[in-house]
Amino acid sequence: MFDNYVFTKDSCKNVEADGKIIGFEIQTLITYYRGIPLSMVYSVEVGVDSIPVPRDMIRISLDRKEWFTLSEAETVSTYKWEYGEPLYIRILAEGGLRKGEHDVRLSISVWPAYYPMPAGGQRTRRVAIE
Amino acid sequence: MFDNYVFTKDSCKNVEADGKIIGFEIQTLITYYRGIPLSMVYSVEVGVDSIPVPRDMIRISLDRKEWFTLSEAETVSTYKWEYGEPLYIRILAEGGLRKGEHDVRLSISVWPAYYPMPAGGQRTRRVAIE
Amino acid sequence: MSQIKRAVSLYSLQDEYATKRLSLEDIFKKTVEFDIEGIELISDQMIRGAPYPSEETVRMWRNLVEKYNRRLVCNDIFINSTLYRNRKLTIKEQIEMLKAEIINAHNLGFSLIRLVSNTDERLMEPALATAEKYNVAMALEIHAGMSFHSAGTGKFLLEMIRLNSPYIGIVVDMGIFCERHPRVARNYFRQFGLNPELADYIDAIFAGGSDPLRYFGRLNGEQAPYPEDFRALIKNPVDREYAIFSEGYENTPFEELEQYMPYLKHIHGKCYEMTEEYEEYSIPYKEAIQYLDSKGYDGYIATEYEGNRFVLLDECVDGLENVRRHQEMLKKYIGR
Amino acid sequence: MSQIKRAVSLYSLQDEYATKRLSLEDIFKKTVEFDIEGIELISDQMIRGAPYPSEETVRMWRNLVEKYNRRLVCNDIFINSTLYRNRKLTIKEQIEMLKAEIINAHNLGFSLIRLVSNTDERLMEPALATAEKYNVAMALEIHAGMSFHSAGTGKFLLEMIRLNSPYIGIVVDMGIFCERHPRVARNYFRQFGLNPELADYIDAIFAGGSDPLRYFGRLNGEQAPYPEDFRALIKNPVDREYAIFSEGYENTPFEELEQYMPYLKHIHGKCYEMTEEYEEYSIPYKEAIQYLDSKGYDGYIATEYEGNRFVLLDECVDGLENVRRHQEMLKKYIGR
Ligand SMILES: [Mn+2]
Ligand SMILES: [Mn+2]
Repeated sequence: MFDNYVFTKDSCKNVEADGKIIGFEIQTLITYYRGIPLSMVYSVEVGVDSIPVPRDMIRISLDRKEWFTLSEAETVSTYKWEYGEPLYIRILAEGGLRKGEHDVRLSISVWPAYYPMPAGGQRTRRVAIE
Repeated sequence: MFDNYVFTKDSCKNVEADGKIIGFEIQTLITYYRGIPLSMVYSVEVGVDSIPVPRDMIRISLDRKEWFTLSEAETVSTYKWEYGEPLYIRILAEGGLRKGEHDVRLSISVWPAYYPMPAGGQRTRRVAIE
Repeated sequence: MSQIKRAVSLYSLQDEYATKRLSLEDIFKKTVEFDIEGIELISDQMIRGAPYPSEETVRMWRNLVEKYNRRLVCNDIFINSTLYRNRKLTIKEQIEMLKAEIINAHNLGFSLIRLVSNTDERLMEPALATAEKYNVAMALEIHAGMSFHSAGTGKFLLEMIRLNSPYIGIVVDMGIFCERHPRVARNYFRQFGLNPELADYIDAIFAGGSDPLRYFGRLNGEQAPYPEDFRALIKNPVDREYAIFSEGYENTPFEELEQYMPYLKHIHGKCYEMTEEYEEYSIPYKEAIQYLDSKGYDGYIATEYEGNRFVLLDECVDGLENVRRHQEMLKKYIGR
Repeated sequence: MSQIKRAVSLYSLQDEYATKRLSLEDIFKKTVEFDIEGIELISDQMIRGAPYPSEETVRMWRNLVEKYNRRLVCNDIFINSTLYRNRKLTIKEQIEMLKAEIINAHNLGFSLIRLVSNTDERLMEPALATAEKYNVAMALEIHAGMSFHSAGTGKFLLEMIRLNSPYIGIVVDMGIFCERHPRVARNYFRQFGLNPELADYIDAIFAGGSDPLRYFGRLNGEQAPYPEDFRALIKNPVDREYAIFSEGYENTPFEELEQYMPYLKHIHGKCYEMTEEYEEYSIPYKEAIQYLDSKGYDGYIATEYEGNRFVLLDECVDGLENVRRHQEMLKKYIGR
């Protein structure tokens, strides 16, 4: 039901730091209709060309300054992911995505208090890396 | 350094509920010099007559009303264990401690921010159950 | 003449807001353009940092309310009891959160908060003094799927009656009065492979004057098994999901509302799809308003457009048009 | 004549308090009996619910201060950055905690807080406006083991000099001026099997005018290896612990303090053992006070009895007697 908010168009890009590509990044809106503390994010899964990315390569951030592992995020109850604002998702992998086309899949869910199951969505986008 | 505060004298007793003994309980003061959120308790270990009690049989409470498993307590950042006030430790084991004498060991530690290691203490008491 | 007043829940325009097609100020302008007096808010949706917004954010909100001269009807709040995945928050922790929501609602200018369905009834008594102090009433949402007969709501209603305070009541969501299953939902699930025979089966339940919860004997929250012929129609996970979601529309007789009229603080004017004839496809608003008028209801009905979640992938949600049509319909039946 | 004033940190009487031999009011009575004007507090120790005590608790505290007419000198605070074991709190989270501590200190009546050693210097600039608003200065404790030369303290000192605000300074703990290793500590570790030759080795380091950090070349926080002959004396975990703790006593030349005198807000009058001659066994108070007087220090020295942690199992801690003797000693050297 929230698939439309998953994986912001044109947001997938390699990330450079100190002249080296350290991974790639995608953005998404929340799969829910209000903002919630980051600790309530239930799952973030990324796949590239049908290969799932290991969980510990994923980092998430609300401001691109402070990054959390998914394990750390489980107690990040003081940062709110606002409705309509991006969550930045980085996959730390030296070299990032190779030049060319890729099918990048993002699947994400949050678990609000009164839901019987997590509220999520997923989306695969064909991404061109130059 | 805080051994004097571990395992309050005469606090070890079997616990009854609905006419049945559901386990036993001991009390301790904090092994530190100030109160801290319960989530900063680093370890609680209990042994009876040289046998260690499995972690998931242990519950802790500040008021004997709300009880937490040690795993739950890791995020209980809103309840403060006050300096000089007891932590109640329950070991859920049907039947509790048998009549007679036991050597009950309690070892507990907390991890304050600026300490290089947890601050703890331990104490074994000879306990008589009637 | 009807005493009912019109409002809009900004939830209805959430997609316009999230995708930045409308700013909060744009939304206020639209309420003026559409002649909607009352505002309902989800503070977690459009107030940054809620329930602890900065003073600047609160000022921004109050300035908009004043500038566009709107009435603040209700703020919808939630208790994040699933804050940590290793445990559910304790009642004590939840009480503190509710108090913070009451104070925030007061600061934003509200005197009513909507508690989401399944809010624990044990929060009520401990929060009552704060509600009184800040003059903010608390009202549980009676939502289809978790309506009068469900276990959680039932416990809340008993506690509400026991405490008997003007600060505790209910908000009724019109989704409990569905005569038809929303066809936008059916259409949405079709794209993922919904079995049309299953959808027909559910449509037939409504056509027979019932709803899935009642028909399957699950009204009290019990997981009664599906009838054999229905189960046979569940071919894939989408069918299963559709069946589960179909229990989120109820065909409640209006009369069930009667005993709760003294506690009724506010109404969600749920709409899934406003037709070109300016009627809600599923909910008989004309009859509902007649019933409410006959009981002397003089509160608000706030348009709550929820069809947004059934918009097909990459199609544009038109919350504005649905709100406009829903308000026109309300005007027609209310008389102004 | 000396301008120095006398205070007591209630930390000194923590064991009496924890074991309920003395209530908070009893402690205030003792400060009157011992003629101690100033009070230092660890709010996390004796103020229930700190840094969010109830209004009633705050009132109780302020009533005691008024009733016994004491001066509030300093509140010792901590940032619980290890709140969750799966991560360290972010600077942003720590800033919010520090602001709460500033406000609580203000509400309790303090205008100075002591920041525990290793408090992150990045908290200072963002908290400064709050410190100014509530008129509460923040001062890092310069504690033996984490003194002027250590990495964390060094970064703080640079930030303090850069920000150059009357609201940022230091609290010096007299434990940095140890001429001898506390014998109560040695005695305490003996019961667990401390190797006396190891303790002799450390005593000899002090006798030579140095201290373990300096002698082992670890003053800057580097983990320089122990000398061969010292390592040979470490026979068991207790020896190892004793060696580690021995780095928590420093023999700092008084002159190192000089450049920081403008930032010196307060002094912890550390004592491990007050002898029957009313002297601190390890720290040369006479010379220290002469030095402070020569630099014109006119703040407080607050008795901070820490021998409590070296009391043998089931022996009674006598914080009261140590405080009494320490105050008598201060009177002697201060002159009143
Ligand atoms: Mn609703
Ligand atoms: Mn100190």
